Amino acid sequence: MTNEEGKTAILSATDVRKWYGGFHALDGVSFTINEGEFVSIIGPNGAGKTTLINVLTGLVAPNTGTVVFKGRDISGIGPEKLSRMGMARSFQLVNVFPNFSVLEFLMVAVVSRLGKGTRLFSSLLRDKQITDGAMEVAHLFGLDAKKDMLAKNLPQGDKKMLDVASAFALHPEVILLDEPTSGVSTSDKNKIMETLVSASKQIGIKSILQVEHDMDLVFSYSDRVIALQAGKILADSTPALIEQDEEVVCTVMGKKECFKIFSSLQNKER
Amino acid sequence: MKNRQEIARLKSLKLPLVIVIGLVLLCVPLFAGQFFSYLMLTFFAYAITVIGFNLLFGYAGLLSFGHALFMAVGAYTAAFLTSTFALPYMELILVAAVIVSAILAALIGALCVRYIKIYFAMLTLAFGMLFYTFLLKFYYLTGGDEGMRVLRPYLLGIDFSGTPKMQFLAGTYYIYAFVILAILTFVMWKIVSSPFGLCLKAIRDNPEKAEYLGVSVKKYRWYAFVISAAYAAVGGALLAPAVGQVDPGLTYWTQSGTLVFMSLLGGFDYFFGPLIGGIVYILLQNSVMSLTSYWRFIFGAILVFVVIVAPGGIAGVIGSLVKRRERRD
Amino acid sequence: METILNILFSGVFHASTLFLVAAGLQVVFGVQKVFNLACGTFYGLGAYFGITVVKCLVEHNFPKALFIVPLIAAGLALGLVVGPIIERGLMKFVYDRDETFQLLLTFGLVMMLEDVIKFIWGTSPQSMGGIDMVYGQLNVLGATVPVYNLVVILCSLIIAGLISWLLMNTRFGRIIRATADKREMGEALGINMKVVYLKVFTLGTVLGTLGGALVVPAGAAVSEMGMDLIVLAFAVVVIGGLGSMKGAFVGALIVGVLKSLAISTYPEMEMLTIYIIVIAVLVIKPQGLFGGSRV
Amino acid sequence: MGKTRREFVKLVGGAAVGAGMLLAGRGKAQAQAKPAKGVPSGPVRIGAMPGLSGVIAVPGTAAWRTTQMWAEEVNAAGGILGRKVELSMEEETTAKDCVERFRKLTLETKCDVIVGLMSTGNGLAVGPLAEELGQLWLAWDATTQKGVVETMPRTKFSFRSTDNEAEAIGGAILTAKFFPNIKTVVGINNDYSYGRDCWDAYQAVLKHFNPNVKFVDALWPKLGETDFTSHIAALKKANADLIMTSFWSGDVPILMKQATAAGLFKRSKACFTTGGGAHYTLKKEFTPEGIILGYNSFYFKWTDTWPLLTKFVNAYYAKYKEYPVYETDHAYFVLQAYKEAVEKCYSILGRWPTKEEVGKVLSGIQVPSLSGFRGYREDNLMSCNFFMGLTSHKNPYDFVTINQMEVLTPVQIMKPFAGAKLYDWIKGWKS
Repeated sequence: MTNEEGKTAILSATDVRKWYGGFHALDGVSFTINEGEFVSIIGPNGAGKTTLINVLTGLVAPNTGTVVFKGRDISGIGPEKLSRMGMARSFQLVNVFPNFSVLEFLMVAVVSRLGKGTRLFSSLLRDKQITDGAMEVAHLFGLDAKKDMLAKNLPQGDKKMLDVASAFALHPEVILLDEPTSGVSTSDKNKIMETLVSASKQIGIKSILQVEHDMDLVFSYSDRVIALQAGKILADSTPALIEQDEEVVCTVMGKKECFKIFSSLQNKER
Repeated sequence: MKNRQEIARLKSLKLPLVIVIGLVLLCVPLFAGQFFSYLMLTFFAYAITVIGFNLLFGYAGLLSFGHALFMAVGAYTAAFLTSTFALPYMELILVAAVIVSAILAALIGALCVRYIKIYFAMLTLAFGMLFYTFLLKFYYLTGGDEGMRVLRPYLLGIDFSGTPKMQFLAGTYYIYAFVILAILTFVMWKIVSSPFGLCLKAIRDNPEKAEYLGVSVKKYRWYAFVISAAYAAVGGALLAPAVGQVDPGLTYWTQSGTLVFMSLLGGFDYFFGPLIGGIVYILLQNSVMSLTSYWRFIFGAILVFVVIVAPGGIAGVIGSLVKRRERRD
Repeated sequence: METILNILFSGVFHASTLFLVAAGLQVVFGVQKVFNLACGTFYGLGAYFGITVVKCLVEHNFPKALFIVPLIAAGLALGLVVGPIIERGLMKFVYDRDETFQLLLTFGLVMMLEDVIKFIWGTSPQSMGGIDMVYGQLNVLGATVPVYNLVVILCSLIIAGLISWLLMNTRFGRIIRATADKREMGEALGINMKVVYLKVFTLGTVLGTLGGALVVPAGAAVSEMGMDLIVLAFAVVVIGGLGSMKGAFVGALIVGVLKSLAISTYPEMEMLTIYIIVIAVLVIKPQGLFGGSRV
Repeated sequence: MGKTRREFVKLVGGAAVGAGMLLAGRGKAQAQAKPAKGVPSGPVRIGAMPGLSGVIAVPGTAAWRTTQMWAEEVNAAGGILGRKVELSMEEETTAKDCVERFRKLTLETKCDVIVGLMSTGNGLAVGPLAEELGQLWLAWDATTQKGVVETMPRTKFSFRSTDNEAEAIGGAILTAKFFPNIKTVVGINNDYSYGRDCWDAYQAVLKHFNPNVKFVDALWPKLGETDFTSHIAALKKANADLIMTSFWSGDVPILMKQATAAGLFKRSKACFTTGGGAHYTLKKEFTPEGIILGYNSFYFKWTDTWPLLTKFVNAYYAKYKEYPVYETDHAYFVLQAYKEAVEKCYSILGRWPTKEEVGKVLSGIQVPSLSGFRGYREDNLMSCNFFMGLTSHKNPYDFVTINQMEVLTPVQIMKPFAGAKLYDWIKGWKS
C-alpha cells in the first residue's frame, strides 16, 4: 500500500469511465489519494467533478475502471456501506433533514458511527456517548448555540455547515466535500476552510478531497490539485505548479479571468 | 435556554397527563355502561394497531394501504387456536399472532420496502387483497366468507367461562386488554425515542442523506414494517375474542383505509395522535351510524376536511393552539 | 375456434371499459401525480346517469336505435360537470402536499360519492332494459357476439386513438407530456398550470364517466360497481406502468383477456391470478411494462 | 351522546307515529293508544339491522321499508298491547360492526327485540351473541345453520331463517319435473358459502331424480361481480342443456341480459333458483319465457284471495314505485310473529312477558304473514313456502312473472330438524 514516495495510498481510481448515452462524463480518470493529503478537484462546469464524486462515493457505478478504497474495490457499493468503511461526503446543494434539530441531525451520524442504530429500546437522550459525540461535532463547527434549532430554520450558511458537520460526525478516514463553500459569502469562506481543516485534525480524518470553485481557497489550503476537463484529467500537481499553468487556469476560470491574471504576470516579467 | 426549560416543563406535564388519562380509561367500566366499555375495548385493539401502524406511516414515512392484513392475521390466529386447536390461552394466542405476522411481514416487507410512496402503498394494497381472496377462496381452511368462531380465551391460564360474556368483556378482559395496550404503548415510546427511532425519522425526512450517514435505509424500513405488523396482529388478536367471529371483511382494502383514517384524524406527526384518532373515530362512528344511513358520506367529508384544512389532525390542531398560547404568554 | 373467439371477445369487451377507467387514472397520475381512487366511482356515476338520460329520452319517443348518441353525451356532460367541481372544489388544495394526502382525499371522495349515488338512485339495480339488443347479434365463425359489445369496443378504440392524437399532435398534449416528465418544466415554460390541472382532471373524470355510461346498456348499474372496478383498474395500471397511456391499453388487454381465460379454464383462480401477476410485476419490474415511457 | 340520540329517535318515531295516526284516523275509528293493564307505558323498542349498501342493499332496503310500513300500521292500530312501536335502525355492514351495533341496540337502546341481518357470516357472529346477551333476535335471512352443518343446535333467543339450500333443493325438484330430458348442467354461482352450498345441494337433489345427468362445469364469479361477458363465454363453451344459478341480487338482471344478448338461451334452458330477489328488474325484453325462476318465500302476485298480500303490495308500490321482493315477507313475518307472541303471552300471564317467555311462545308459532301462514318450527327455524315456476310474458308489467307456479312446502325442501344430515335426508327420499 505504500508507494514509492513513502506515502500510503488510501483511495485510488484507475481508468474510470462513465457515460450517459453518448455523453462521456468521465473519460479515463486515474489518480491516487494518499493519507494525509488535502486534494482539491477543479474544473469548469460540466467537467465531470460531481460525477467523479458520485463514482468515488459508490453512488454511481463506473462503466469501466475501478475505484479502490483501503485496498477494496468499491465501485457501486453504495453510500451506506461506504460510510461504514470510513468514507463520508457532503453535498453541493444543501442536503439536510428539514425537521430535525441540529443536535438530532448530528446524532444520526453518531448513532451510525457507533453502530447503535438497531438499539430499539435504549434511550437516545440518556446515551451519553451519543449526545456527547454530537455535541463535540456541533462545537467544532460552532453550531452548539443553535443545537435546538430545526435544520429548516437555519440560515443558509449554517445549513451548509450542518451538512458538512454531519459528515465529520461519522469520523471518516476520507471525506469528500462537494463545494463546501458554495452559496456562502466570500468573507465566510476562509472561516469555513479554517474550521474544516482544524476539525479534520481534531477528529483524525486522514485525507480530504474537495471540489471547489474558489481558486484562492484551492491554492491556499490544498496539498494537491487535480484539474478536470471534459471528463479527463488535465493536470494533477501541487497548487504552486498549477497556478502557473496557463492552460489549466484558463480552462477552469474562463478566458477573461485568465487573461487578467496572466497578462499581469506577463507585464511583470517584462 | 428558555426553549429548553419550556420543553422540560411540557414534558413534565405530559407524563402525569398520560397517566391520568390512562387511569380514567381503566376505570371506564366502573362508571360507564357495558356498551361504552365494549366500545373502549375495541378502541384498545385499534389503538394497538394504529400505534404500530404509525411507526411505519408517521415515523418511517411509508403509507401502507394493506395493513388490515396483519390485523386479520392476528384475528384468525385467535380463531384457529380457540376453535380449531382448542388452545384457548390468550398469552399463547398473542405470541403466536406476533410470530406468524412477523414471519409473514418479514417476507412481504422484504419485497415492499424496496419501494416508497405510492408504489409502496399499491404493493401493500395488492398483498392485502391477495390475502383477502386467499381467506375467501380457501374456505375449507378459513370458513370463507362466513369466517370462523372465536371462543372465549383463558387469561393467564384461568378459565372465565362461568362469567357472563358482557361482564367478562367489560371486566377481566377489559383490564387485560388495557394492560397490554399500556405495555405496548410504553414499548413503542421506547422504540421511537431510541437511536432506531431517530434513524427512522431521518429516513422519512431525507432517505438519501440518511444513507450517506450510514443508515441502512431498506433494512430499517423493513424492521419498522415487521414491528408494525406485529402490533397490528396483537390488535387483531385482542379484537377477535371481543367480536367472537372473524371474517375476510377484516382485510378488505377499505379496512386498511380506516387505519390510515384514524392516524390522519388524530395526527400522525405526534406519538399519541393515532390514539386520539382511534378513539374519536370509534366514538364518531358509533353515533353517526345510528343517526343516518348516509354515514359514509359524513365520514368521507370528515376525511376530506382533515386532509384539506387540518392535515396535522386533532393533535396538530391542539399542538398549534398550545404553541400560540405559549407565544402569547 | 368458437371457444377461443368467445373468450377473446369477452376479454376485449371487458378490457375496453377497463381501459377507459385506467386511462383516466393514468392521465391524472401522469400529470398531477395523484392516484385517484375515485375513478371507479366516476364510472359508477356515469352508468347511473347514462341510464337516467336514455330512459328519459326513450320515454319521450326518442328513436331507440340512436340511444348511443345521448348515452355518450350523458357520459361526457357528467364528467365535464363533475370533474371541474371536484378539481376546483377539493383537489386544488392538496397539490403541494405529500401524495399520501392526495390519495386519502380521493379515498374520502369514494366514501362520499357512494352515498351520493345511493341518495339519488336508491339501492335497486337500474337498467335500460334490452335497449342494447336493438343492434342485434353477429355471428363470427360460430361465435355469437352482441353487436353492442362490438360498438363499445369500437368506441373505446376511437377514444384511445383520440387520446393518442391529443397527446401527440396538440399543444395541450405537448404540455401534458412535458409536465408529466417534470412539473417544473410546465411552470418554467410559463404555462398556467392551474388550467392544465383543471383540464387534465376533467379529462380523467370524463374517461371514467364515459366508460360507465358505455358499459351500462350491456348490464345494469348496481351500487357496488365502482368499488369492484377500482381494484381491477389498479391492477391494470400497475401491470401497464403508472402514468403510461400505452400501459393502460396493454394492461387492460392483459387483465381483460386473462380474466376471461381464467374464468373458462380455471374459474377458482380468477382474482388470485390477477393479484399474483400484479405482485409479480411490482416485484420484477416495478415501473410496469411501459413505466419508462411517460403518458 | 346516547341520550341525545335516543331523543332524536323519539322525535323521528314520534313524527312517524303522528303521521300514521293521521292516516289511520281518516279511515277507521282510531284505536286507543293506551297500554293495557300490567303493561309498561313506554314504547316497545324494536331494533332493525338492514343491509343498505353493496350486494345486500336491494333486499335490505325492501326489508327496512317493510319494517317501517309495519310499524306505522301497528302504531296506527294502537301498537302492541297499547304500547307504541319505536324503531331503531343500525346498518348491517361487517361482522365486527354488526356485533358492535347489536350490542348497542341491546345495551344502550335497550331494544325489546332485534330483527334483521342477511349475511350468513354476520348471522354466525350475532347468533351466539344473542344467546349470550339474552336478546331476542329474529333473523330475516342470516342463518346460523346451513343444511350441511349446524352451528347452534339449541337456541333460546335466536330465531333463525330457513336453510340456505332450500331454494336450490326446490330448484332441482322443479328441474326434474319441468325438464326431465336434460342431460348436462352447468352451474354459475357466487364464490361464497351460499353459492357453493346451493350448487352442492342442487346437484345432489337433481342426481337423485335424474341419475344420468352430468354436471359439466361450475363457474364461480365473486360476489358483487358486475360484468359476466367472460363467464358467458365459458358457459357457451360448456354447451350444457341447462344453466343453474343461485344469483339473487343486482347480478341477476346483468347475467340474464348478457346471456340473452349472447344467444345463450337459444340452446340452453335455465334455472334461476333465487332470481326473483330483484324480479322487477328482469325485463321482458331480455328475459326469455319458460325458464325456472324462484321467488324465495314471497311472490308478490301469487293469489288474490289473501287480502293481506294484495293490500301490502299495493301500498308498497304506491309508496316506493317498486314491487316488493322476497325479503319483505321475512321482515313482515318476524315482526308479526313477535307481536302475536307477546299478545299470546299476555293473554296467559296478564303482564308484559320477558324476552325468554316471548322466545318460548315463538317456538312453534304460526301467524298470518304476507304470503300465507308462516311460522317457527320447534327448533326455532323459520318454516315457510317457497314460490317457483316458469317465466312468462303474459302479464301487464314490463318484467316477467311466473306461471305453472309451484308452492314448495318446508316439508319438501328443508330437512326435518336442525341437527339432521342434509345429504342423508335427501338420499332417504322416495324417487
